[in-house]
Amino acid sequence: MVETALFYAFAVLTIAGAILTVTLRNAIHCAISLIGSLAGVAGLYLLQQAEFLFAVQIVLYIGGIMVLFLFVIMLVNLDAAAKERQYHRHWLAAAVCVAGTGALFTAFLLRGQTLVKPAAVEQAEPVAGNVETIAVALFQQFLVPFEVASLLLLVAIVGGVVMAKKRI
Amino acid sequence: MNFLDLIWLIPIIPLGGAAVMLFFGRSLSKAAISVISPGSVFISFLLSVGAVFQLAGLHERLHQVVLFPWLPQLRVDMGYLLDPLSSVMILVVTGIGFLIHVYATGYMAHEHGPNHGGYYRFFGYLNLFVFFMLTLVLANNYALLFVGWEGVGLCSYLLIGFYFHKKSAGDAGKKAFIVNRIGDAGFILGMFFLFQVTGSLRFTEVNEALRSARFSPEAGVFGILSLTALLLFIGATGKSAQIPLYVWLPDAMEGPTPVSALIHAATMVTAGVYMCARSNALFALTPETSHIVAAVGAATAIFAASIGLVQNDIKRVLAYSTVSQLGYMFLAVGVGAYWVGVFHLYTHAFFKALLFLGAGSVIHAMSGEQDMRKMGGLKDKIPITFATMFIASLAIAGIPGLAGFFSKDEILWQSWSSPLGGKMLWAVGFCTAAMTAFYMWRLMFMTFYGEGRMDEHTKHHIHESPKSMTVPLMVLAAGSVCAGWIGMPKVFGENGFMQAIEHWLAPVFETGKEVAHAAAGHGAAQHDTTMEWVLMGLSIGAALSGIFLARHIYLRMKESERPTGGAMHPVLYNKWYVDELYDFLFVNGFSLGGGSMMARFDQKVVDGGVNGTAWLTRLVSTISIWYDTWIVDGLVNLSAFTVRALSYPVRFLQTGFVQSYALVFLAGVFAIFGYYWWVR
Amino acid sequence: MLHPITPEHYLVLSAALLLIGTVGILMRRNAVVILMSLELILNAVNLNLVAFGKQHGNASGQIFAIFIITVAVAEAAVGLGILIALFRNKETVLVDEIDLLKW
Amino acid sequence: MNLYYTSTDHFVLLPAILLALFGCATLLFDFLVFPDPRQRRWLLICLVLGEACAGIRFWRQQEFLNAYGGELTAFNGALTVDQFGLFFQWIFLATTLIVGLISYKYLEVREEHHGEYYGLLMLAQCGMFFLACGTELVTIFVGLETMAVTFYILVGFLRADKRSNEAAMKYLLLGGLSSGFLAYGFSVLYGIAGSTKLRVIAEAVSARNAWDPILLLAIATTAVGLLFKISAAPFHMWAPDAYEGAPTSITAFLAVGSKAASFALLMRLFFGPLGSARESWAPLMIAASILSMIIGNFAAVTQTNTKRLLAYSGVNHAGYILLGLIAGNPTGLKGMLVYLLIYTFMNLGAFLVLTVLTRKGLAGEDINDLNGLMQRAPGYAIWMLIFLVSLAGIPPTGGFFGKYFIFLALLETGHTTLAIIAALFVAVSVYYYFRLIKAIFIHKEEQDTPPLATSLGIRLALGVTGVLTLLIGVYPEPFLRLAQMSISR
Amino acid sequence: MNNNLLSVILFTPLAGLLVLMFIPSRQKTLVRLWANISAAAGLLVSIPMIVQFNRNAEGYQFMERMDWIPSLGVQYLVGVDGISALMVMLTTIMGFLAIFSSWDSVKEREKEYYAMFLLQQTGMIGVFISLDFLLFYIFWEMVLVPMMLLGILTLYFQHASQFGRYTFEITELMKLNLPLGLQQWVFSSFFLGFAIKVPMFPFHTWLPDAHTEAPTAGSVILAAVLLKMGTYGFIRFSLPLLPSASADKTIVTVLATLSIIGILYGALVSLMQQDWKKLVAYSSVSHLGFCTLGIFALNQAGITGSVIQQINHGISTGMLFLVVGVIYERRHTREIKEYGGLAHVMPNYAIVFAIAMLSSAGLPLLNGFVGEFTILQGAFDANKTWAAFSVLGVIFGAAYLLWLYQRTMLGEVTNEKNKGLPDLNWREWTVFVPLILWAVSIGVYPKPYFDILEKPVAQIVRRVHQTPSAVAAVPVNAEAVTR
Repeated sequence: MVETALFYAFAVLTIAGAILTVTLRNAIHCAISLIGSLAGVAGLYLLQQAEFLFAVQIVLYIGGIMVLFLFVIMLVNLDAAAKERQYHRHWLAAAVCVAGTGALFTAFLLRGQTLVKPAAVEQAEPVAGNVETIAVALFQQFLVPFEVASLLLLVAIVGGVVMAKKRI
Repeated sequence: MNFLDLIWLIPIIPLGGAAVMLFFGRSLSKAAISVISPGSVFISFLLSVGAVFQLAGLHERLHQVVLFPWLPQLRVDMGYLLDPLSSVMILVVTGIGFLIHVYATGYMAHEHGPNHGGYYRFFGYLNLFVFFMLTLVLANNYALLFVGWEGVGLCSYLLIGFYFHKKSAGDAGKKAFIVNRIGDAGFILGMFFLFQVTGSLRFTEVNEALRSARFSPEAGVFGILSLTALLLFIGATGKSAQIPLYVWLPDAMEGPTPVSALIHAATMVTAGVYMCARSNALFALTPETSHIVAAVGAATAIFAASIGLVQNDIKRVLAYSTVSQLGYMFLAVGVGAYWVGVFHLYTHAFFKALLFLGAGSVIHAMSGEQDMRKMGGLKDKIPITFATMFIASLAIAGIPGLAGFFSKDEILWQSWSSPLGGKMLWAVGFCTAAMTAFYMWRLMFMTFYGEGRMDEHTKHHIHESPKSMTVPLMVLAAGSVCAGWIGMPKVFGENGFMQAIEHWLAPVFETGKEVAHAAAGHGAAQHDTTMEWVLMGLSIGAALSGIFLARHIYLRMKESERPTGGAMHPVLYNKWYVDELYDFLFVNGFSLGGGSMMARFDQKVVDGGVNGTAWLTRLVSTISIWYDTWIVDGLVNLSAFTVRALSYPVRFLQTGFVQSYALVFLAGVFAIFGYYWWVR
Repeated sequence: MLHPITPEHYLVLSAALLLIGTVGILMRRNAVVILMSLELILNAVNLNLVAFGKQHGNASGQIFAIFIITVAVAEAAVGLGILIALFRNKETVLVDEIDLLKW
Repeated sequence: MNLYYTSTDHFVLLPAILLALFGCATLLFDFLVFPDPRQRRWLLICLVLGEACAGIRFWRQQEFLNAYGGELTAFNGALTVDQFGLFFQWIFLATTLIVGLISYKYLEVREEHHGEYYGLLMLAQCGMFFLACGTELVTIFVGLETMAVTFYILVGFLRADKRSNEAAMKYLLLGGLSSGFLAYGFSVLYGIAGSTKLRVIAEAVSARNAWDPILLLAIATTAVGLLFKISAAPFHMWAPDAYEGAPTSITAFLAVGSKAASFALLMRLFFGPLGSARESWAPLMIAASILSMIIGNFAAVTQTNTKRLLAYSGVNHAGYILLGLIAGNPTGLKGMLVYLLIYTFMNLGAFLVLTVLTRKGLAGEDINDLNGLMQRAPGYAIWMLIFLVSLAGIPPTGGFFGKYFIFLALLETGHTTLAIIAALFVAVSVYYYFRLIKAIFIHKEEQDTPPLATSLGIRLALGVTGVLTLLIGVYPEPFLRLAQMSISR
Repeated sequence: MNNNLLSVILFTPLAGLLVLMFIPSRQKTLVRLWANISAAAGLLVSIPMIVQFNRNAEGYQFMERMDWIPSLGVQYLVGVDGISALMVMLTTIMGFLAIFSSWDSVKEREKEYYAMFLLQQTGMIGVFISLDFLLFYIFWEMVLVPMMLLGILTLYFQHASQFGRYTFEITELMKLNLPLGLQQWVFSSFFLGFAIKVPMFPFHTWLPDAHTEAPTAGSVILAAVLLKMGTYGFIRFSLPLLPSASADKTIVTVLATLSIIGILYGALVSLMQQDWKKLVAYSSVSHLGFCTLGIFALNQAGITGSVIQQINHGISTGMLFLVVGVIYERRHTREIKEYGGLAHVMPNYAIVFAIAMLSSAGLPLLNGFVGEFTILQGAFDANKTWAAFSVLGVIFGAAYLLWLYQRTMLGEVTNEKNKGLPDLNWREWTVFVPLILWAVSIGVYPKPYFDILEKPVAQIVRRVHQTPSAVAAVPVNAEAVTR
């Protein structure tokens, strides 16, 4: 029961945050709404016993990425942009298209009952010792992507520097 | 020396002469040219004479020499055939050809300019012509005949356009070639039909086949044989200047006079007659076509004669006269009297060549003037020319004893009496005879009698032509007198000499005769001696009255008193407005109907100056151009346009706004889900 | 209303998040907000992964999610870098004013 | 489960390690060892050395596979080295090397020559390595993103150029969107199978109906992500803009390397795990292929920018290569490989000539900039002719055999209509390639322009691409055998 | 030598090209000289082929066989029969003359020019001798219609499904017994390729443009040889491989009609041209209409005539283009109205032009007549209406050429610039004389050509007229297969 209630709470937080993110005029407000949304997602991780992921979400996303965003927002002067029209001219077409796609998308999801065997819900054991499990998987089974991810981050760093610095 | 086996040399030697002239002529002296060129023809003449004598000694008067196979698909060889018909032709071609060559050495001697104004070129062409003409008459099959046929057309083109700096000369040459080509198209098709019907194009085999029982005469029906014969005849009308393809011949007078004499009087234009005589078996089998031939011949004869009545250009008179005489020959062929046609061809060669050469001599004396209205009184100044022309005029007018009389009279008689003939044909021929006498003597009186109407300068220069010109005239005059004696009417008595030509040619027309008999189903034409005498008398009367009428009008009457011919005069003078009719039909009618855009093209076409016969050409080419501009290019442009048009939607999408791209992206996603949802 | 939460709930929520992110990308003119919308999309994927992972009872889902977060970080960093470079040259962050390249 | 780093793991991963090491080394050397701009050629040499080392290791792998056959699986199935993967590794290797060679002069001219460039090239290749050899979703995705992020940077590498910025921005935003969809697809695939290993997924997928909604969801989102990467319509919109804005050498890399890598992944997924659901995705591919041919061809016709034109032609080629996937038989697979191989060389060659045209103060990207090339540099003109003719698919150049197999496969599998459509579009494509040829050979140069920006490296690269383009056309046997070998498991 | 005679012929120009590559482009004379030598060598090595050709044998001769792309079943398989032997000779002779004639006229970038020329020479010989369909297609280089490829592949598969072996070998493919519908589709796919190449109406629009762009030698070789690839394709591939479709009434009617339209249309449009070279180009359309008409008469006369006419067209149109080239070199304009009265200034030139023109117009005793006449005979046998219409083409042919001749050669010299133009020089003579001799020799004694063509054409005709069930493989002459 509590779980259900919490789910809806986090879900509402997530969705509301997301909607505000794409609708608010001021970019800083958007960022703050995004933080709310991400926090909602983090809560949902927690609900599913993904504690490690919860931590990553909070630390990395909310702590890292959002700071990056805020920095950029400060760096590039967005005041002018805030006074402008906020939506692209074809917003109506886009909305229709998105709504259509979304409807179909959801319909497919709900039709895909075969995916979720009712029994599976009960059988699903909470992943014991979440952090250990994650660690073992990450450094054994997912060693290669882990290493590659380091390359990815290296590239991102280099890229960020190359792009943002005035003179290399 | 076996001349018979050397007949292939007869055409080759003038070809050699032509090659020498055309390729090395520039470095040769005039004298050398004057020897080589006529000399080569003379050698041919000697060879011909030898061959003909040997031929006479053969039992079956036919000799073939096959050099090598030529067009295997049509089973056609480079093969030559000498028989009585071709023997007459080669003698005429080489004999008269030689005389005209000699004459030309004098006539063309005054050509100036670089390389003697193309003196060598002239003789080169002339020799080339002789080669092709001999190929034509010596060929043993239709295809090789066609080689000569086309070749003489080419030489005619080249020689008509000899003075190529004159635009009119070039135009005339082109007109001649193209009109001839139209006839040739008929001839080609005719040949294919013939090949299909008889399986061969060799004369002997064709005759053999036609004689066989496979073919029945097509009297009263117009069958495949008739079509074949008609197509061949269309070829003949082109070459021999018959209605409706005669228009080129008068224009062809742009060429030098010896050319007119040789090609457009004596030899080439008679090729059609020769060909029809050659195909006598075919024509004999197809009375329907023969009727057409006779009708066309008669119509041409009187039509051209009527035009000749009023022309003022001396050569034009002779040109129309030629057309008219050719009409006679076809009349003879059409009524089935093939030998008479050939006979007239042969006599006509003498007197018409003589007339042209005489006219040339006159023009020569007049420093190039051709308008008879500016002549007169030349009788004493150029006596030899006058005398010889006098004889020729008598001959063509049909005064008894001279060559023309015998052949023309025989034609008239045959057209009266032949089973294929008729009174109407005779009547037309009769009128023509009178008109012939009239216009010829009009020419004589205007040219040689009365007072000189030329200007002083010209008058001062009038002189008799050199020997090289007068001697051929005299030889031809002798011919004009005597040539007819070998073909006297039977009523004059029958013996081997008096009807020599008929007997000589008889084997050739044997086949035609046979099948004609089979066709008519009864004996030869009735031979009413009295009637023949009467008709002969009538025609002599007509000739004489024609002469005297001319004398009355053109010698006795003052210029102002002369009858103008009333309404008819302009009609005749303008040649029945045929050229204008062609122009009207082909040029004006077309442009009026065509609207403004068409008219613009038409302007180009008219400027182009292709003459009347190119009507169809113009129409279709205008359409073609139009098609090319609007449809074909249009299609190309259209496809380019389509490609471009199709690229606009792409441009519409690729607006440069990243969110538009995202929208397209999402639309793609939507389409995929939509497909999965609705289509499946 | 209080029936148990099944993976479908997560899936639908994820789909909603995905759509909202897409809406952001499609409609917002401000590039920074668009980049934020990208984060939303990736979060939607993560929700999916975690839900599936829980259902299958293995850690792969969560691990995948971690890598997705990494990717999101990298994309955001590079994206913001490019944004700064762009802003330096064009003085705008409104994407529909960026249309030098078209057709 | 194997807990140790085994020798097989090492053998398999070593080329990638070398590439990454040399990449990082280049980044370091850039400011530690060779800070002087004039020493940058050492960085290029570093790249060449790295490629050489990686090449030796690939060759070892190749020898091993040739000798023992089969495949090498490492890291518990995360990586698999097989003939198919190696085929692509060779393509990536050649591409990176050639791009490196042609970049040097170009970057000098554009005054954006930085050592990071070469490092990034190698890191991108490293990402491609995992794309072609990865057999596990996470590895694949991270590899893909490594490549993609590198490309975002490289596309925007001309930082002072607004168009480069813009291209990078657009590419990033759209790329992010497509990555999101791809990741979503992967997540659903994971949901279906409960594992990220392709082998397991293959079993799970084949156990399901091809029209299972959740499978359709996975297929659709995955396909969208991949079609975007190979720039097939209607997900191609980024390509013209990114190609135009990017540095020309990077355009070449993008057009060849990125596309080949994405195709490698596409083939791995759609011939592999998703192969059993062919009937449900084939219509998508057919539609995408036809649309690509339509849009690619017709849009290319009106282009005046050569790079843009080649971008659309790339869309068109993607459509052709997809036809092989649609045919789906071994011939089709072989056709795709042959096509990609040839496409690599001819397209690199064409872009190479474009980089040469870029000179100080002259972008060299307009069709008119090709005018009179024949007079100025007949060598380049004739090679360009060969590349264009090859792109158009006319024998005796390599491009012909690419199309040849595609047509063959389509006819074999009874897709006659598609074959006819494709053949007709070849005719259209000839139109715009010949526009370029016309400019080169017929049009006259307008005024005096600075000399071409050539260098030894460029000439070398030109020789390699040109000769291979011709060779594959004239004597394709060894290459066909290579492709044949690559598809035989 | 004998065993790989055809390869020698094929690769001699290529070898010349390779050497040419190493001659620096500054050595212009050397470049020219070498190109001439290579072309001459190409001509020389092709002579033994025609001398040793056994005209009594059926099937292909001098065959060579080698695996080329074994995995596709593609072979290097070359061989000639009468038709191709003549075409090869046409190529080598015209190629040599064209190169020779460029000595003075090409003055810039000689090396590239000659290199391309030699390369093209190889390609063209390849087209004519290759017996492997894919090989043929590859030599077909410039054909932009991949539709053909689809047709070829269809045959390839059909063969595989009927005989279980993948091959492109023509003699093998001939064994196929295809249903009419399939044949029709393959035929259409070939048709596009060949018809554009010929070019048949309405695909002819590229030709005049191409000619006006090309230099003289290019035009010569384009007219003389390249265009023949299309007609050759019809004879070599469409007819024997797809006999039922080729004999199909609709197809034949359509093609013959297009040919006739081409004949008349080309002639009429020529009539209106203001550009000398364009006029000649359009006349090509007309002549090639004859060639295709002959082919689709589908009888011995028609096809033989067509091949002979192809050679004739090569000679006479080649000459006409050379004639244009001569004057273009002197005056640098092709506007007809710029000229007039040239016969005064350049009498020899006028004679040469006259011969070229007459040969093109089909004057008897010159080459054009033999071909046209035989084609007309074939057309007549097939359908009298066709013959009637195409005979009109003969008339028009005379018209436009004579008019051209009149406008350029005859009349007074109206344009000052034309006064004092030099007449033909020895090099030009050297180009024209062999052509003229060739033209005359064909016109006077065409029998060797008919002989050499008799067997192969008969074979094709037999095949086309056989009922589909009786279609049998055409045997390859065992002796002629050297490997």
